[in-house]
Amino acid sequence: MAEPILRTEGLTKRFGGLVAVSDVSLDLQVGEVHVVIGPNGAGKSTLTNLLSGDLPPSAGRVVLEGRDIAGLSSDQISRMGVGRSYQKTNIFLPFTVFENARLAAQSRTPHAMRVFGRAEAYAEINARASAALDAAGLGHRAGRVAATLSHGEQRQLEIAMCLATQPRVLLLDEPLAGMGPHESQRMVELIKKLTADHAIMLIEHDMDAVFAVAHRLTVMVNGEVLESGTPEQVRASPAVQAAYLGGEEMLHG
Amino acid sequence: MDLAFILIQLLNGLQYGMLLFLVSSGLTLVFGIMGIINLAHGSFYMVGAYLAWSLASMTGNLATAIAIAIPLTVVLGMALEKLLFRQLYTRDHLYQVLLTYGLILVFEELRSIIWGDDVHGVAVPALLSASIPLTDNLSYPVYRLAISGVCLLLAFALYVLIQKTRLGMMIRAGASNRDMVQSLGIDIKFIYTLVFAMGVALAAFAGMINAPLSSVTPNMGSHVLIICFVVVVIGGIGSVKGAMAASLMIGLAETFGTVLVPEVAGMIVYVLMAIVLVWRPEGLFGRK
Amino acid sequence: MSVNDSFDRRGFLKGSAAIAGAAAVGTALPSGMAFAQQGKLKIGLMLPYTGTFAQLGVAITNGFKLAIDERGGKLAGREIEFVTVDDESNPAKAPENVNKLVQRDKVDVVIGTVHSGVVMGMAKVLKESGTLWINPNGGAGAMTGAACAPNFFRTSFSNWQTTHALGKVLKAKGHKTAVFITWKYAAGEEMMEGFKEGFEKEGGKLVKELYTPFPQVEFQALLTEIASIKPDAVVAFFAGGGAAKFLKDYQAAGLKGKIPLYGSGFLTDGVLDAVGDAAEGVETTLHYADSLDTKKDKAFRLAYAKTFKLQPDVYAVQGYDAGQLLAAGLEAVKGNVADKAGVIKAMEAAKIDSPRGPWTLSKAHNPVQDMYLRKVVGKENKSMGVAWKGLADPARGCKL
Amino acid sequence: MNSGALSRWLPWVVVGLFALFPMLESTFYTQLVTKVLIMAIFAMSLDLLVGYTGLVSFGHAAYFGLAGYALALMGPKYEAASLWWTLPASLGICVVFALVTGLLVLRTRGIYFIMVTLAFAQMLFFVFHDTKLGGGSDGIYIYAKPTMNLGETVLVNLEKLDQFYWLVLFFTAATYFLLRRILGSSFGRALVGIKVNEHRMRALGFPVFRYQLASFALGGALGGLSGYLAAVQFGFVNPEILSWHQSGMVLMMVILGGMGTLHGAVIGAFAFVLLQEVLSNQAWFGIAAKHWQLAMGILIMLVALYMPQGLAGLMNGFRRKPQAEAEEGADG
Repeated sequence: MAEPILRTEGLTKRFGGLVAVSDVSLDLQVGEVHVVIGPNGAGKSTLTNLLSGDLPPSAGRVVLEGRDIAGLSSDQISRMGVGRSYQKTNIFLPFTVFENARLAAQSRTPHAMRVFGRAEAYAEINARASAALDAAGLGHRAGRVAATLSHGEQRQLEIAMCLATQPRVLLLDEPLAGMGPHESQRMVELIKKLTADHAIMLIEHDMDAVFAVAHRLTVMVNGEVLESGTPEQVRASPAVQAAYLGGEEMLHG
Repeated sequence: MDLAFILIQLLNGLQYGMLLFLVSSGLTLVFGIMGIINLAHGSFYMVGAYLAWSLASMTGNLATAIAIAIPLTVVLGMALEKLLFRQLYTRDHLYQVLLTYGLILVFEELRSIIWGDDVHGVAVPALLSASIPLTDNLSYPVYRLAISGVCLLLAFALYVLIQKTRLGMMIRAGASNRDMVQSLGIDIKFIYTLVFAMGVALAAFAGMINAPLSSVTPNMGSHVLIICFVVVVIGGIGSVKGAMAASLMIGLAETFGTVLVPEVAGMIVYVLMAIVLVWRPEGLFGRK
Repeated sequence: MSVNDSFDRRGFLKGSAAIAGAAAVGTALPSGMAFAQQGKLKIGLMLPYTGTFAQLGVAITNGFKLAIDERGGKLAGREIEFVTVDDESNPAKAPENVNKLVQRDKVDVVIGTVHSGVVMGMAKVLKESGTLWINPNGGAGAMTGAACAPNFFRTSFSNWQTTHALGKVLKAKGHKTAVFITWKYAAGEEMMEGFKEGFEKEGGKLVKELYTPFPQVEFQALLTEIASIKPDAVVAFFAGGGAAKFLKDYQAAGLKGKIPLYGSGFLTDGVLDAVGDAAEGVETTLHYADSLDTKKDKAFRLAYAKTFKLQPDVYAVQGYDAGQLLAAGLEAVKGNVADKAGVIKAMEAAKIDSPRGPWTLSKAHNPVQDMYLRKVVGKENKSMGVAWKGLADPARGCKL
Repeated sequence: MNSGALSRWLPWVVVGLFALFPMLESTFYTQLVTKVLIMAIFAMSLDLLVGYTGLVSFGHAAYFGLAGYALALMGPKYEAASLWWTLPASLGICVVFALVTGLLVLRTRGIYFIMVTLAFAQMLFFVFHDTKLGGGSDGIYIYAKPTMNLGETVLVNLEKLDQFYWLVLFFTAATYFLLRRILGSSFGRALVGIKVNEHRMRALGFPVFRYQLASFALGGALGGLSGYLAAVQFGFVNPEILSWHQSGMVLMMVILGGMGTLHGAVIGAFAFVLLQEVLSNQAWFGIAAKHWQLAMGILIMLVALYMPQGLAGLMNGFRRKPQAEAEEGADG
């Protein structure tokens, strides 16, 4: 097994007396989709926030390529190559689709703080933004104001912005939420395509999609890891079966 | 300064703090719970004082004047909420700043037209006009102590109202999530009208019972406005407890500041606010 | 106080040059010509009509207009056109506001204002324009001190004057130590200086200067300090609402009757209705008092009350005298206001028969006037006689 | 791209027309418009913070006053100081003040930010009001206007009204075009991004704090520029120029004109002054003019209620959302 690009050790987050994430250790590797599932309130989104730096962990380590990044701010972690999408669409609604992607692309260049040149004058930023939009299947919408997109398209834009920052680790928080079957299918294809050169952590409820893309599966309950392994191992796990009273349908919970 | 005088200054500071709480309590509600930046808070305070003065000179009795004036200010508050503020809840805070800035000008001019530009005094009610001797030459006015008492009562009542009653629960829920409360079938519009009217009435009430102490003057509102914001912000938005703590802190800081470092006394409150907010950006008792 | 420093030489010369030029034009005209048929005389009133000092602005305007009405609505035979600007007592807008009168309306004379800071802003502009200026209130020392100019006149007082005579008064009462309490701002500090100088000259000792930030009206801490210092007397300057509150607090703290309270006259002016008996017996010095019982004062008060349905106050007197002073200046040149040097000369020499008693101008164009000792009796600032005959401001730094 | 061409050329035309103004030979109106242009710089500098970076500062007068006092206190007392060093030095002081306070205030958000900026401005107010440093509450004079010489030649004579007018117009136009340029740049786009969705900007890897601090410092410097010019114009500074009323007034100008549009800030400055001039005009309103603030207050309330995009929005006939407008405005 190759060295994981990102791993956590005993990652814990407490909110007052509530333990939202408890002693979670997992790893992500390039070429692999690591899916985290579990019922609502299991701590999946909190886990994502800990990895992306949106929240500081209470205890434990987050190691990115050998460096402990726990407690760094989200922009620092982002610049280290960890990109994330949000469960609730989190884009710049008043801007055009292209500007959304362009801003994301801009964050990765030394031009970012340039004060005089026109923002659109940087070919490589524009190219990266366009590429990200194309990859997410939004190339034809570039000129639209983001607020006017359909829900599914906004989810795609969310991913496109994430891609435009050229991350090596992708943290995708329920990218399929609220999507129609056709859009979902396209997203699954996109995730598969991205797997080759990204390490992906995916949080998802749609089990068809989960089993379509997952290389590894982690089940979280009450902030703890219940089981982790290949999809087959997890499916066979007595603990998971017990917790979910034996039906994989229940995993939708 | 000997110990006795240090203790008296301590009393002064605490008493002044109570007064500040009284004056800012209405703002705690409107600003803290409804999230409205109300620059006209000082104007309501002024309106209260002028009402107390004009009604007291008509009826000859401050208590009667207050009893008549409070319903008037509640009505004023409800009308303002329904006519003006209601339209701004979903908009940026800046529009509230703009609207209430306009209101200041309007109230100040209406005051000038209705009541003139004179300085007026309201007599301290005879029952409370005594003073308690502290040292050979210094005594403490009973009315000030009475105000402190009213202030404590008010703080307690507000605390109970917000923390312990069903209405308070709805208010708190409405503060954190308007849509959710609405979907529970609670008439959020009515609650907002009510809370705003309470805020106006509290500001005016402060002006009324403070009138015998402070005298009634044009622009008295703008003098208290900023300090009220400081109280609410230091205390933490939406916290009655915080407002009380902040009031007492400011009261003590100003009292001892004026005595010990008069050169920079004017700055002290703001230095205090800056320190608190840099240390705890959400205020002493604010929610993160 | 940097405004106490003298104006730069250049600015000073320029101002003088403007006057000299005007004088040359004036004298070049054939003398004795009647100017009554010239256009209207334009008078600019820059006073507070909104805000804290609105009341004062109105009183001054009334007094000024009364003086003109008494002359048949004309000055030296010339019709009057008034232009008013509300200065809002905002020094930040002062230069801009006075500029309206000087540049836009091209007034012949500017009357204003109440607020010291605004006065300083006006001084800057009027120094350069050389426009005739009569200040009917704002007591900033610099106006007739370091920043004085030939075209600047004041018919009220300098802050220094209002408290200087108190030194003598306190000495006469046998007080050896005193505490001065006021707001921390320029007027308060100037009054403190005026008192300190007067009191120390008499061998008294100002043991402590107490300041509270302007316009803060919470006095409890300082009253406690006064009680612990136990001076022979307390001297205070506050005005308007602050004065009313201070008087009431002083009484409520039990200090009244134990440590006698004195003050600049503004402490008890215009607030007696508001403070009940809290001011009873408080003694102050000012250039005006109630019940002066002179013929001039009686006539003035009657006329004022009849015209405006209001009782006059010291501000009305100052406004009235501004009108009288201007009349004296204009009559000497028969209404030819272009003869600025002539107007100035006549005004400098004028002996104003004021309701407050006769007064003349000092070299620096500030009134040399009697300071009355007044005592609050009932709702009156009753005159107890003259505390200082013909008190003149030292006009430090004025090179006139 | 009709409107694009318009937005490119119109400002130049306006500047050109303004440049002709002193030809009217009205001393008063030249001075008045000078003052309003100075306020326009002030309003634009605040609009950068409020309308583009989402930082609602309620203490912007601090910079206006600080630069004015800097000029008053730095120069030799009775001689003219050179603009070449007093202006950069005054702006430098503003930048330092912005950076130091920015480090602290930018930790807070929303209402707290509004209040902390107010707190720092009030502290400065009391420094100048309560201490003798700057002449106390009566203020201090700047006896001689700064010089602007190149070697022995007088480049601009600030004593001359029209020359000073043109200098102020130059600075107003320069501020406008500079800000337009900056807002169209990568940096400026990031600022607007921060205003719209600060959280997302951070997740995209933008060091948000540094951007805000840079914007805060730039806003402070430009605010200082306006304060410096205002101090030069009348040669008088008073603590009132950094009071919260002054901060409130410039905020009114920005909102009245239309937040997030640079030309809106300019329009707001003109409208505000004009309104006051008209409403307090006794020749037109007689006795009622005494209560001009009543009419002013009602108008302000109407704007708050019914013209959320301010006067600039009114001109655009509510066609576009302010943000879309902001981006177009950034063309150029």
